[in-house]
Amino acid sequence: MRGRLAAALANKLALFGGLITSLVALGVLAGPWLSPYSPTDADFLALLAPPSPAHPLGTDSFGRDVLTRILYGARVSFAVSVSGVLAAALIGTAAGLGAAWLGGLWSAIVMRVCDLLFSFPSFVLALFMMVVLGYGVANIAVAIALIYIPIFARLSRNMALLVRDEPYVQAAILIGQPTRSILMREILPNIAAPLFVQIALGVAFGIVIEAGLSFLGMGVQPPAPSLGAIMADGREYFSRAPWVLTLTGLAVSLALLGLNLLSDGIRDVMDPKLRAKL
Amino acid sequence: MSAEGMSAAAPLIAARDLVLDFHVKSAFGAAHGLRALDDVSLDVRPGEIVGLVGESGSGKTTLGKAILGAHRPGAGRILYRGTDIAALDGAGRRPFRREMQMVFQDPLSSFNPRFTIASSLALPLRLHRICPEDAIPATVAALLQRVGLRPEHAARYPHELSGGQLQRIAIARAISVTPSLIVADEAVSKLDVSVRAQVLNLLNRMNRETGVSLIFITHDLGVARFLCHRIAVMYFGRIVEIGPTAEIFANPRHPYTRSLLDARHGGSGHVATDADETALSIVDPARACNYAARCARRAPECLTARPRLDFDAAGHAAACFAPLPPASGESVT
Amino acid sequence: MSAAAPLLEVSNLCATFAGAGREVRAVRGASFTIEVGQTLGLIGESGSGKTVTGLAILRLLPAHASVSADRIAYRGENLAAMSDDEFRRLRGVELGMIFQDPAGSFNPAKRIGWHLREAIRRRGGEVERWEAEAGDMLREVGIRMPQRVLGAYPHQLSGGMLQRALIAMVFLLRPALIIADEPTTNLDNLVERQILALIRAHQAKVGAAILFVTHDLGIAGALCDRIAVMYAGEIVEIGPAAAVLERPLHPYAQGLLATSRSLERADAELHELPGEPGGVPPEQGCAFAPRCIHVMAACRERHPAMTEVEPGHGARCLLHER
Amino acid sequence: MTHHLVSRRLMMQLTGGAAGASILPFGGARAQAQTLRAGIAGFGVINTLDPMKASLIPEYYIMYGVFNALLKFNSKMEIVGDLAESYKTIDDKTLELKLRRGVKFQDGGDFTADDVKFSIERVADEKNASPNRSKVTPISEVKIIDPHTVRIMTKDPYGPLLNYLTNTRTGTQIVSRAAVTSMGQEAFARRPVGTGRYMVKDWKANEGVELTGFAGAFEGAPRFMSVNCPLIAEESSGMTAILGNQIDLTSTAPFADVPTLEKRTDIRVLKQAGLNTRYIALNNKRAPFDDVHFRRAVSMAFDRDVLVKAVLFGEGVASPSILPPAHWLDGALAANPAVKFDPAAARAEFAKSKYKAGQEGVMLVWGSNWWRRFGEIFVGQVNQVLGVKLTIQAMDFNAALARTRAGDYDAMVMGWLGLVDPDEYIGEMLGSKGFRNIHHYASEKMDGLLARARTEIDPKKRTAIYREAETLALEEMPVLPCFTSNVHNLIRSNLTGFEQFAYANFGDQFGNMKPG
Amino acid sequence: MGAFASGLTRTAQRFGGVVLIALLGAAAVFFALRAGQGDPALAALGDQATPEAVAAFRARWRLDDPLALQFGRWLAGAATGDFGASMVIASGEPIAQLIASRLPNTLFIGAYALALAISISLTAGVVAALRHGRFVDGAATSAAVLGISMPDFWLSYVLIYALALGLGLFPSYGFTAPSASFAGALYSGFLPALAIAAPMAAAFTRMLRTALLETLHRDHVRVARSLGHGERFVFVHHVFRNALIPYVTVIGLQVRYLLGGTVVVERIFGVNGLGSLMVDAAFARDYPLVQACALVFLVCVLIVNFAVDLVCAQLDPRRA
Repeated sequence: MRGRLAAALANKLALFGGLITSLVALGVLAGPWLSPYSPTDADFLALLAPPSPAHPLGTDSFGRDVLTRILYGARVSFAVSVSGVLAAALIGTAAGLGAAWLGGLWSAIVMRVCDLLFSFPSFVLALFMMVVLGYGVANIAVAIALIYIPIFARLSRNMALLVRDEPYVQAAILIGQPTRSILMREILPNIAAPLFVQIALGVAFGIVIEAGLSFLGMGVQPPAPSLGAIMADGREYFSRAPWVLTLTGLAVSLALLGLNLLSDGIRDVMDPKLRAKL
Repeated sequence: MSAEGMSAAAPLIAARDLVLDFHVKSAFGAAHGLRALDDVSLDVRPGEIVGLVGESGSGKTTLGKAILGAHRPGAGRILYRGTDIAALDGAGRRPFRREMQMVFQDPLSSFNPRFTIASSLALPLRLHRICPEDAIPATVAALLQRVGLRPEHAARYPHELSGGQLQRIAIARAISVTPSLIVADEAVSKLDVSVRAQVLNLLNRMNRETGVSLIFITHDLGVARFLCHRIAVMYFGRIVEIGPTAEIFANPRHPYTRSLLDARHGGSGHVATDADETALSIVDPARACNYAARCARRAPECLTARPRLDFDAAGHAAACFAPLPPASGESVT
Repeated sequence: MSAAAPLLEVSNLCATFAGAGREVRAVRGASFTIEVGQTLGLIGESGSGKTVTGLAILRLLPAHASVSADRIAYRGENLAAMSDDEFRRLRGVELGMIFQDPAGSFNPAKRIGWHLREAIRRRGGEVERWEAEAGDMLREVGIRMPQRVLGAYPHQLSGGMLQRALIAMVFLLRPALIIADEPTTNLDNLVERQILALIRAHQAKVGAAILFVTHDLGIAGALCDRIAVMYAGEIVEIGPAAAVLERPLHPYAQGLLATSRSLERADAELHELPGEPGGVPPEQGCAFAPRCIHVMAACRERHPAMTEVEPGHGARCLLHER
Repeated sequence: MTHHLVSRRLMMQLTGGAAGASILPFGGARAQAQTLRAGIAGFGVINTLDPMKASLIPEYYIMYGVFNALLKFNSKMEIVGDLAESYKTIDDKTLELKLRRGVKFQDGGDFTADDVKFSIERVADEKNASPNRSKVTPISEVKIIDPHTVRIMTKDPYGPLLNYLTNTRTGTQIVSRAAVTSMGQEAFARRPVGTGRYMVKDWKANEGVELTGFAGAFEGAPRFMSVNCPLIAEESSGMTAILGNQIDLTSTAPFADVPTLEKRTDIRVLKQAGLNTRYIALNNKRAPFDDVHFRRAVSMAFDRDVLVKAVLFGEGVASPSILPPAHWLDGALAANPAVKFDPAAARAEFAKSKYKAGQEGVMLVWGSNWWRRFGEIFVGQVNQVLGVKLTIQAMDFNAALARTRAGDYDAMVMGWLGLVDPDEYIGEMLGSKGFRNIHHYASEKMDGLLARARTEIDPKKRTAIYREAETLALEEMPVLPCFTSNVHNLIRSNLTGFEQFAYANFGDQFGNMKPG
Repeated sequence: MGAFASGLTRTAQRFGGVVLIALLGAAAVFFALRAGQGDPALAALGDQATPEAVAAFRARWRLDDPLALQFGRWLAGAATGDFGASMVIASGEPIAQLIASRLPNTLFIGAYALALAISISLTAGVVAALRHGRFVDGAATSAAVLGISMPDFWLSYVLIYALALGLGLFPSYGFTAPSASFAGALYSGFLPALAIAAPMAAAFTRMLRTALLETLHRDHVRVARSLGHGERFVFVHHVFRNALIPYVTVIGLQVRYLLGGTVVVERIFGVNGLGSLMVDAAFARDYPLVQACALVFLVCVLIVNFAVDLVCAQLDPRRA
């Protein structure tokens, strides 16, 4: 009885997460067509205007429509986070699979590098990379990638080591399937689910990293909007225009909520046997 | 087919003096090497079914996998039709891959859960160019029919089929590339009693119809007796007795074989336990009978020398200094 | 508690699992009794409900399972009427269970000795003397160096050793009824025989009754007084072991025995039972009908009742219904 | 295992009830009712506490209280004596100052004329590379007449001299020769010894400074014997801190919040028109700002009132020239069309330049949020009006400044706060050798005017010369003057005694503050 | 005996791994910064930089030596706790001194946050698992998801405006060093610690709940029940004890997020810790200081993870 309730609840939550993520994704993709305003053109007659029918989420300190800024800012934040995490997923998974498959020295090198990257506090690594590479959108993506590479490498290596001993992979080897085909066809699809979970979580955390850096002023540079930059600006004017920080913060939370629930959903539908082993 | 007739043919596979060590963590100390195969030799002739029998950890699966190239032996040769393939891996192995296939214990995990049966069956056909691309669906359907399944099973995913069905498909996959040897590793031990017979009959039929050799790994002597022409009994990395099936059953020589046979009949044997070995002081385990610790017939030389496998005229050999007298009168049920 | 009451009486036991959107009826109306000191074999394939039956009696099924029965009585006392807490007091000391997977049966973070000591404590034994008592029991189950086993963590021991230790743990509680759920399935033949011998010896010594769950006809024949054959959650045949194995009534039991016999005889072709086990049993009619070589039209419509064909030996098959 | 949260009440008991008032960003141990908590908001670092070396306003905020100069401004912004009791002009090139007697340095040493000589000469010493060196280079000699009389002699008449001897951002604050010599310059910069009412007790580079009252100060022992000056990088955090009663006084206030803060009763907002200038620095040597027509076009292409409104939220005035309004001794400069927002004129002027629509350029911004806004709004307007493509690039102030000195920049937001003499503004910014001339602007005509202004003593005549210089600057437009902002302090209402000056003073007032 | 000795060896091995990573980290940090953009001299001087001044600066910091030599010198210094001197922020001040004054604050906030996260998650996770599928479980699970969805800096402002400025319960800015007043540190550090802890607590809660539920269904739990052990006994010895293993492991994995979280939160709350120091250093391009901060942070994570490893080995004999 209880179990059923929990299952239904979990399903509903995952569904809800998918719904929110779709909504956020729609906003991110269709942002430019959803709003009549420009994200960067200032309107000095409407500085820090409270929410109104014309500006549902009010205006910021440049008189720009906050909703429009959020829609465009989310594009930037998502683009940075998604590209960073996808790059990490590609590089990390390739390195991890290589480590699992080749073993030996290669595995030792990959794992030590991962240990190293993994031992930096995540935001410290991001901050450090900003000093090394300079501020800017692309460099944030690099920092996010560096934070996530060890996660993907470790995950894919450990999973691949588990899957490698599965009879169907042994069968593929014995049947003479080439290594690349074994990795791509036999192993990758069967470790994909946790990788997808990690991508969803990574995108969520990447947004936090981007926002944090932009918040400090080391991330996306004005007038380009990003969720962190909008919040940083909103924080300056919080006492006078609390809606900028609050509503943008809520938008960030909504996006993260969606991604987190979605990753839960992916986790739930993934092979429970595999999950038990992890 | 008699054993004598078999011995005349050149072996398909001849394993010679294989040694293979694993590095494992032991119960009470640091890691050490475990000798999984200790100087093992085995011939398999074309069309022959050889049973590898023994307890878990005896090395029977390791031997099967070493022959297939899944483990690389530390020493020794594996001759496939006279070519030593023991040291080959990767590209060097590939030409021999098609010749040797495996059927695993767990039917469900033998198939990639992401692909349909059709897709899993088509892959080896495509890989080894067994048939033209457009003939693949028909070939898959034919394969399924051959193992007693319907063509529509091809569209299913592994988890939608039962263990018996999957094991039959695994056999179909193995024979699809017309190999000369199939290693079946405990291929029926996870199956329900009622379908076990289906799979055993199928293996038997495939052997008869295609002439494929089988190495049949099992801990179940009854199953081995039904299927195998010859049986090799393994104990802790060594073959302790080998011979034609009927001989082994009628005339076990090695005390270990005898206790295995006894166990089938509900006798409990003597209660020997895992911890026994420590009670004995064996100076050099490599130069002692590895069954000595548990052996009721232990003689002093068992602790200092290693018994050899000496074949008699019937092709029957037991590695024992004090073998059981022949034809002890034990009835074979 | 009347003297005449059987040790365990189970009537119309049903167990249902709530799955994702559908219900799985794992046990469908199982009824049997076990007398003091007697061994009942519960035979069936995987998924036939035999393990669930054992767990249901001990109230060990997970929360999403619902169990119902007309009556479950231990020594004449209705177990169904007991609260969870009252029932818990019976577990272990009256109704014990030996599980299939010895490796998973021990807490991996605790030493074997801890488990045995807690078992002694649970029974109310002298905890101060636990080491001596546990050592004696381990010796009894064939472990020659108990001290080493007591100090070991589960992952440091082999399956056979663990199963012995598990059995020792159950024995330490001295239950009157032991539910043994395929206790030897994962073990090698020799060890299997030794373990069965241990169980038998213990039974002879203390007079415990055993509900022995297995898929192996040979073991059931050697060990059991009575045998119940399960198929798709139902007991399809029940009777004295010799009768069931020599004169099986139900076509399923007949098929199993034929297969087993043809293997024993090393026939050129083994006797096969057609079809596949498992699957969802049909809403009406006999669950075995799709695989039955004697199937009749009525089999697909009418659910057969348990019919006693000879004293104490009955089957659930229309062939035997009159 | 489980960690129990301590209840708030217990926490209050533990911290002795003073907890609410004692949370200081550093060194909170000495937090008592006697401690004044004066947050320096909007700045994250202090590099030195040696006046000779100082260049950042937060450094001066502290030094105003640690040191005295020879002169200072009174509340009417008149120059009066500080360490000098009185001063008189002997001739055009000689100033005589009578020094206060009985003044003690914080290390107990006596203040004498020798310290004056030492303090000024070390600023002038080329080896010391003082940012304020140019202020004292016209001085030919500091002559000690007696221990309490000095004469400052200049090569030529030197107009700004009096201003440059005040306790403002001049670097001429008086240090103890004995202390500097015995401690060495580096140690002195960390634990300076002055005559002011506060001594530096502890300084952590980017945390803040702890001051302790100097009982022997000639101005008298301060009421608050202990002052904590945390550095609060964000102006908004400074506001949060004073609202949450974690500090008592701030050096600035966020412009946007001034109206809200003025409505509160627990906080008082002190504000007035500031002595400062905010402008866009242009690289006159590099495209596109090497073209005077383009510079003029840009100047007319943005609305300074919009900047005042959107950057300062009204807390300031648009500035038609480089000098802050407070320096216009004879009334405001006549409105010059070159600094008036006029899109049509801007485009017409643009047409005369060698650049076309789509021209690119990079604007460096730095510092706290409002500087960025400044750049953003400017760029946005100019791009809109001229159809050019200016972009923003943010960086650290030091990095930006390094690029301007290397000539590797197009434009940058810039400004100077707390300067008191026109020479500090226009002379340093537009003189070809001026230390604030990062614009690579060199005009003989301008240099001539500036040199004349420097040697002019008569204030009226000086003003006239600067007027001329400013008109020339509006003609050639080497920089784009933008606005002057108000200066603000926030102070908790239970404190009094802080008198605010237009040049943004701070530490000099701690000694006057008291509860009530 | 033998097990003890081998346990010791393994501890030594693990420690060797820690040292190796620390060395790799030092090299990575050093060379990455030098390979990156910016001349430390120009970045540091800026204001009055004449070529002579730059040359003097380079000579003072020995920036013209071969890179490998500079690295060796730095590493040898770092090993003895001497990180050289800050170039920009506090020119000439030994970095070790700066770090020594800042690190305790960061470690305090970090440990405080960890303690908060652990106490919250232990309570919530256990309650949720015990009341699996009931309202409390749903509430705890939902709160956990919401908690993960609150980035720390955003939560910081919510806490400042709600608890500090709104209700006046806690200070809105500033931090009393634990060395000055431990109680004051607990009080003034509460909001920053909570801002860091909340997302952590959420993640820990979810982990613990999952681990508990998974452990609840393990065979040995059922075996323990079959022996008639009481529910409390079963939960404490069979479920909780074993669920602690993945729980502690996850804590080890999250430490890097936790310490990373101090950077932004310290800045918002005006905590003078290592995080805010590093931000200042980053803004000012004070290379030696950035370098040292990054390395110290790295070593902190390594040490915590080493400790977690040892705890895990204690909890899980299979890993010993």
